[in-house]
Amino acid sequence: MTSVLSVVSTGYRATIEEQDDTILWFTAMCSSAGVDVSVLLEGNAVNYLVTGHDVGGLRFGELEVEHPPVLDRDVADLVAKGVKIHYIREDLDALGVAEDRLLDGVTPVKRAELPVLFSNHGQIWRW
Amino acid sequence: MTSVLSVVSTGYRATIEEQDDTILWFTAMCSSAGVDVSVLLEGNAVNYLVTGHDVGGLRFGELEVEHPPVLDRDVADLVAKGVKIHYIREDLDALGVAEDRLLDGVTPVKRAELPVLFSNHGQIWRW
Amino acid sequence: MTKTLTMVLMDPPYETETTTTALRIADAAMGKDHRVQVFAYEGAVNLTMAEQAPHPNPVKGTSVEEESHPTTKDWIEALYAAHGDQLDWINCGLCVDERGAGRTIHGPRRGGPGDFVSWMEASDQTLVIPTR
Amino acid sequence: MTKTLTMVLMDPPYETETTTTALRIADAAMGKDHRVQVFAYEGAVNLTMAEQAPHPNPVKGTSVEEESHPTTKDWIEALYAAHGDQLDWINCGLCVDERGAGRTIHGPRRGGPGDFVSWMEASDQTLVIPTR
Repeated sequence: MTSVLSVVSTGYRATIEEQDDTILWFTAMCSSAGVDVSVLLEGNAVNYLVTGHDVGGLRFGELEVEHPPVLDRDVADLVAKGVKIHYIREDLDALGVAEDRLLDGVTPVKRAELPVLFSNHGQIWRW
Repeated sequence: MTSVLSVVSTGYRATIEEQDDTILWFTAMCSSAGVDVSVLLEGNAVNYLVTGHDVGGLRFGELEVEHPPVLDRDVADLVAKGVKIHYIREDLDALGVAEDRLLDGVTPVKRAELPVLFSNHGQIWRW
Repeated sequence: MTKTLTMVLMDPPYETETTTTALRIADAAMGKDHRVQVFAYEGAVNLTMAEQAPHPNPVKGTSVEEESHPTTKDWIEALYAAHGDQLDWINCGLCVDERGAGRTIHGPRRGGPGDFVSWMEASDQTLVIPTR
Repeated sequence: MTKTLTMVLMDPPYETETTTTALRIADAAMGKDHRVQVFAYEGAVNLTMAEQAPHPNPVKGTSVEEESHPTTKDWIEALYAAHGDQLDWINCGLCVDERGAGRTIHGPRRGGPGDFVSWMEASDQTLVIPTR
């Protein structure tokens, strides 16, 4: 089967309301369904790799959000499933995040290396 | 009553599906309801002032869109109602549009003049 | 002294973090005894749809109960439960029509820009929170 | 030779011009006898809601009939009418649940990412059209 690169370019889009990232979720479902899929995190989505996400405590009146999104955990779960995770190094640098704050098992890619990464996949889904 | 400046910063957002611009529409309704409202067109929305909009001909199967959006007409209708229309001159320049292509009765504002424009209104609604 | 805040929301449910922020502002204002009037315009009329239902999460392997995912109408129902006499909510009627979004929770009512104008005139402040 | 195109849509109705473009691509492809399979994800599940209804336009002073505003479900019904045997449409079921968007026109059916994967495997091309 063709290999797919799923590009998350909309970091933190709707993650509070959804309790997860809709694209990571879809990618995980496709992986479970047998797709040979890798992930590329672009823009603010590179911050998903920083360990220690915690948006707990949100509540409206008496309604507490019990299971807020934990995006580093969701990425780590993909790594554990064998999904390869790439991120754009310049986008991490732009946020001023040091690499030693990232979870293990993820791969930096420079922008100049993207054409090679793309050519190694049969389909690119850029979300 | 307080005067309002309604800033359209999302040019062409949903205009095909809506058959008009949702912010111009809302602004026109507020004007009819008695609000002292002016408009500032920002970004791509400055192109609403170029006469000759025509997106006719859209159809799906047997269904033709009979009344596509005509954004210059919608702005001209606001001018005719007495709503003052401003646009950001630099944003028009960025699109390479000459001022003689614009409909009559609209007022350019330089970015440096925006603070004065804002201070002349009691409320700013930036959409 | 009690103030009145009018807000316009535009984002559909589950699209941005904007609505979350707006509802937090509303909750905080009402928690300090102020009044809040929300005019839901365009996609925001879908926030209060009665038939919203939580779902399980097959990626995490959680059931509906374990996932415990509040929908947007749950958040707004919680605001009504906590501050019902301070909250007024109008869904733009024509926006409801074109979306087929007429079945809402108890609380929100149908209206139009004229209602918004009346609110604005009687409010201490008006906050427009657009979609992009 | 007939090809099969799979598309993912994500935008809610009346938010961008993206859906219009996607439906034009679908219409054009089917007009050349190709097959099109649309997976509506997230807000795009609202595109096919049965209770969408046109409305008058008080700014222009037009009645419902004069305004003649096709809703998004009208566009999609028109695609089914013109190319029904070439079009397949799945609404993401969990996305439908959390939006209360279960009442659709005839044609679209409920499914999940597994259906999308089956489509993708059997398609000549897959086009992801995200929301921003």
